[in-house]
Amino acid sequence: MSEHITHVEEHRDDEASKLGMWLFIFTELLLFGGLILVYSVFRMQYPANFHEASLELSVTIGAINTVVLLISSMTIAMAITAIQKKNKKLTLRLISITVFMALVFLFNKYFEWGHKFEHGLYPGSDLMQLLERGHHLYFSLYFFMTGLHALHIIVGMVLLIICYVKVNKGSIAHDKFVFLENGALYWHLVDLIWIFLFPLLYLIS
Amino acid sequence: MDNHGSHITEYKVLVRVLFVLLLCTFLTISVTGFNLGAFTVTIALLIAGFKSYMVLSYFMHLKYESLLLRILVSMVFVLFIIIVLITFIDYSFR
Amino acid sequence: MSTEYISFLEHQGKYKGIRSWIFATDHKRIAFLYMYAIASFFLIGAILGLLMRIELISPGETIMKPQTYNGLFTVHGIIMIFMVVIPGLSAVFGNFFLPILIGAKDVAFPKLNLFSWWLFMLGSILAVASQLLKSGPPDTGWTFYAPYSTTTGTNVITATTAAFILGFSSILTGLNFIVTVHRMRAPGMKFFNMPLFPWAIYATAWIQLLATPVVGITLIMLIAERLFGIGFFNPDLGGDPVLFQHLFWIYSHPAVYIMILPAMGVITEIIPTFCQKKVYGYKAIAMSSLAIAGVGFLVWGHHMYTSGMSEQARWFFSLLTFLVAVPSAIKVFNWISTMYKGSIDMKPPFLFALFFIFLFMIGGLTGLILGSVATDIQVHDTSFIVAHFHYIIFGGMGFAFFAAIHYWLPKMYGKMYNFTRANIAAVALFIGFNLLYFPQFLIGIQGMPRRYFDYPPRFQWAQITSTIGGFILVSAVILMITNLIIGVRRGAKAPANPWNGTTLEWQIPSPPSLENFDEEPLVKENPYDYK
Amino acid sequence: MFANNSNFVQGVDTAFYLIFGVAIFFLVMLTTIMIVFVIKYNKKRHAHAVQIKDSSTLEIVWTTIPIILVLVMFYFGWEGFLPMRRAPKDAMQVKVIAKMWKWTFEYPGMKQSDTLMLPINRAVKMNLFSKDVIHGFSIPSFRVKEDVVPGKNNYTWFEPKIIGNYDLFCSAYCGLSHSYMLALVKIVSQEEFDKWLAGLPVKKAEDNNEGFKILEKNGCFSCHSTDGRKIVGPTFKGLYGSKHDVMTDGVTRNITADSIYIETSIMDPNKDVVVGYPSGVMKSYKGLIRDKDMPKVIDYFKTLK
Ligand code: HEA
Ligand code: HEA
Ligand code: HEC
Ligand code: CUA
Ligand SMILES: [Cu+2]
Repeated sequence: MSEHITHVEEHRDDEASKLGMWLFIFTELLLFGGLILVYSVFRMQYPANFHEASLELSVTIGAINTVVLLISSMTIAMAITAIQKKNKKLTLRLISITVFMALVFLFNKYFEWGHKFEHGLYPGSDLMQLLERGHHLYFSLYFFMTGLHALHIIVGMVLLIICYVKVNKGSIAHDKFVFLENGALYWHLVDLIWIFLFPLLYLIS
Repeated sequence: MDNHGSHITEYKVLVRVLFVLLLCTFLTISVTGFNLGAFTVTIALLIAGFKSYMVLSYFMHLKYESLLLRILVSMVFVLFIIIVLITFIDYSFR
Repeated sequence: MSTEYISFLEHQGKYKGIRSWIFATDHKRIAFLYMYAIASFFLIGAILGLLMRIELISPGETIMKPQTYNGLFTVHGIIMIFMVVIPGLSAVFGNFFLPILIGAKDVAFPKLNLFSWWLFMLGSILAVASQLLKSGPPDTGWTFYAPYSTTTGTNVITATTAAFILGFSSILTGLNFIVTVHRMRAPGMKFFNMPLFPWAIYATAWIQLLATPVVGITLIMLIAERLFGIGFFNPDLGGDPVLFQHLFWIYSHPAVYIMILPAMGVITEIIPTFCQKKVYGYKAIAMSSLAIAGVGFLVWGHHMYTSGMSEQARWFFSLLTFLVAVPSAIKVFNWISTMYKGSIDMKPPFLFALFFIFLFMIGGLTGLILGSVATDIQVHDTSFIVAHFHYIIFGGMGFAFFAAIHYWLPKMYGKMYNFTRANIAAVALFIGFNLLYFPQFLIGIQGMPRRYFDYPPRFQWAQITSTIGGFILVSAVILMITNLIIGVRRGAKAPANPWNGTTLEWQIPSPPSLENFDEEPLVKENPYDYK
Repeated sequence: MFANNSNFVQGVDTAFYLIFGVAIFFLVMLTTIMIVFVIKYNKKRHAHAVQIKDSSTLEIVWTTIPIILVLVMFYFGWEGFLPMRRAPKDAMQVKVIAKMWKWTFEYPGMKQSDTLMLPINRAVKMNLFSKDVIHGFSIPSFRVKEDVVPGKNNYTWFEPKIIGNYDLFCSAYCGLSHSYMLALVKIVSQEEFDKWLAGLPVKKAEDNNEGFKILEKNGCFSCHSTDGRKIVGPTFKGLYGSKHDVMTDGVTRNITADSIYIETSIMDPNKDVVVGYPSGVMKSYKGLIRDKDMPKVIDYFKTLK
């Protein structure tokens, strides 16, 4: 009788998995959407403060991270092309580059945050309480948004590492690569969000 | 709809898209360098919108997906924009 | 692959005993898991509600202290909203019947389905724990309004984390159902050949998917506010408490349609069956579900008319609130027209459906009072609101749940229950219900505020009536449940199609086999094809 | 149904009557139809259902009529509301100060009262301020209600029309004693009002003690008195240096209220819970009262003999 159960579970529908992933991406977009809504309300109320506070951030680091993410997005998209073309070795290499890029991103973020922490600027710190209202909100938003984003980077990285293992094992191959596709979709989502966070947080004039 | 006939995006297309995206990033940074008043945000967001369009269509293969999915994705963005606009009916007239 | 028929209840899988349930990926077993869990939470929530009623029987302290009362209505609200009515119909009957009604073997992602249930349990346990942990039950109201929720010393973090996890579970259920509807329909079944319950579940799933993340992030912000003082909602730090209300209702208004749409779907299944008649206005009903889901996203501000929103916003929200009532009206008209020239069989499910329509009309029509700004100013935050939503949630979704269980129990368990007792319970429920909540409308207009531990003596007559109604209601619920349990234990065997229905679930044996359909189901042009 | 207690009653009640009218009409009509159908087309009398075709005309009719009706209802609801946002320029200004769980009304000339005394037939604008959380300013008889949101200057106004006493409720949930946050509204003649206002003492000058200001800002005095009264928490009077029983992790012990104990009581109030008081009611003020302010607070406690 147990073949019944396995039958139900083995039902494979790549389009369904992909649709599922897209729906999940929708929820992620709206999750960040809520934050961006909060951001826009406060930015409207404290435009000058937001501008001043944003000067504290280094546009260079932000720009480097943007470039890093864009490149990683391309490499993971290429990984799919590679797997479709049955080029396993290239696929593996492209995934590793992507993961490496993610690490670079996190590394940068670590320094950026660390720098702020050194100056006593972190959520809940005494310095934060002393700031002007708009500055306080700006930095709260900054930590909250980039923190949540970094969390997504980490999740995406884990997903990609799983992809790597699966490709290596051969359970992702040219005729069954929907898992990789979904991992890549997730990774693009992370990129997509950063595309908005970067101008919103770093480039305020 | 089935996967075997699915579209393969060529490497060079992806490279070109990346190039456009990098260009846009550079553009945003330089635009915000000038002070164009309220327009700066608008322009920065427009560029960001274009960038996300590129990522969605090419990197995320949306261009080659079913019409349904494309409609759904745009629906989500439209919904979000509407929600923001409605919230601002409150905040802009306070 | 026609094997001999074994019902999913008897089917032997990988595991034995309790593990064959809690690790089951079969949508029907998961539906049962949800049902038992939700029923228990409903019991807990109802007892809390009853305790409140006893407290309110006389002014001043009757059986508890104010702090206890404040904790009670908060936890009552959280349990009832997040753990009972939001998952309620879609996780129980949606899980069980959505795949069957569209001719599928299971939902699209069976393991994810099980995972959602586990998340649901985790969230629920946290929610119950928040009641018991050291600092005392949360006392913010189920709306968690800042800044009170950011400053009170009670277990708010536990409760909001619970709500967050429950929300995540709800998202995954919605995701699963959307994919199921898109990808798993039986060959030949187009969107407009689906029965209307799947339509309702489909519309609901979209709300679950798109609205819930917003409350998720809001609750995280609230937690961060308490832990780090990020200041988004704290006016001392430049934040804005009204912004919290916006974010909260951006989710929670659509959420009320998560509760009612599946209920409407159930009623739309029951009425044609017991009238032996094609449903009137199939397309109108299907489309009005989508319309309610869509427009429902744009009206959240009607909960905030007194919060000091801009005039323009109040204007806009009031207008849209009125418009969103129209699709509901269309549904009511269609249901009643379906009865016209039918051949009506007054079985318990149909009786419940009739009560549903009546109570839903009262709840919905009083919603119009709330939608209009002038009158809402008068009744906002009074027991009028309490009456409105109990009518529409308990009278609507609750009665639809009862209707659904009486309708589908023969299919789910393969057993019949006693009709006379079920009818008596239904009538007693109806009487108790109206006694309990109708007086709240009257004192609400006169200004009796809600969330009041104590009240001026001039409102006491209504409170006493309510409490009496509450006790009638409890007795009726107990009678109803006992009857159902007796039916399941000792009832007669149910035939495959006890009500002579036409939708797909009635074409397979009761209870269904593991894979629902042993041969490809026969899909009809119109699912309600009575001769 | 209602007496004309304020200038808004008519507009609001018109909307009430209209919407209730429509609602009752539909409720009665649809319920009757339903019952008639159930009886007339019962299986016993009507053994075979007649399948009828959908009619688009009917669908359009019963979509259009409700749309028109809801627009009419919307219009009346809006017309009843709009005047509430149009406070006359010459209205008397009263500042309403809400804090957990007490209303204070400040009249021109820094005069404060716990009762909202107002002259008849004169427009008053209520400027709503909250010191802590959201409260709700609600006088049902006058059809006015507006939330008192901290950090946001909400207002409402009205013109009382009938002399008498009315209830003022706090309508927005605000914690423990939400249901006790009531005030009396007294509408009197202009002469009586003038006399009363003249006799109202001017608000006493703010206590200049630094510690007092900190506690005032944090709203401690809504639960703690300085005159020996027991409100929600124990009084501050004579607290410093006193000995009393507290529960620590379920164990009763006798302590002396020194500066360390007081600091713990403020930063971690549920650690030592005074016997006879509920735990979990007072929240921690960690991060709200800064460490460097603590000595000032303690100094202030020392003054409360
Ligand atoms: C299942 C849940 C549910 C549903 C379906 C609804 C449906 C509606 N609700 Fe309700 N509502 C709640 C649950 C629900 N509500 C809850 C829980 C709260 C309180 C939250 C809190 O503060 O704790 C609330 C509060 C609430 C408020 C805020 C009140 C306040 O706090 O001041 C408002 C204001 O507009 C409102 C309006 C409406 C309207 C217009 C509808 C409409 O969708 C109703 C449509 C139905 C009909 C109109 C009836 C059927 C039609 C006919 C019989 C035909 C005739 C009709 C016409 C001519 C139009 N609701
Ligand atoms: C689905 C939603 C739901 C349901 C069903 C109920 C059910 C009940 N509710 Fe309420 N209620 C809410 C949702 C709900 N409630 C919400 C959201 C609030 C607002 C909270 C807030 O302000 O934050 C509220 C607030 C609220 C208040 C207002 C508190 C205040 O503002 O001061 C009151 C007061 O009487 C009340 C009473 C009751 C009672 C007596 C019942 C029930 O007791 C009805 C009777 C039913 C029974 C007694 C069933 C008994 C069941 C069994 C014996 C076995 C069950 C087992 C199985 C099903 C298997 N509820
Ligand atoms: C919501 C009501 C509330 C507020 C506001 C509140 N307290 Fe309390 N407080 C209590 C209660 C109840 C107790 C007794 C239970 C306990 O010890 O936790 C208490 C106990 C105390 C004690 C110990 C008293 C004793 O007799 O040992 C101190 C000191 C104290 N509070 C200081 C403060 C200060 C300072 C503030 C403001 C910054 C404040 N409280 C605000 C309710 C409150
Ligand atoms: Cu103040 Cu409720
Ligand atoms: Cu609503």
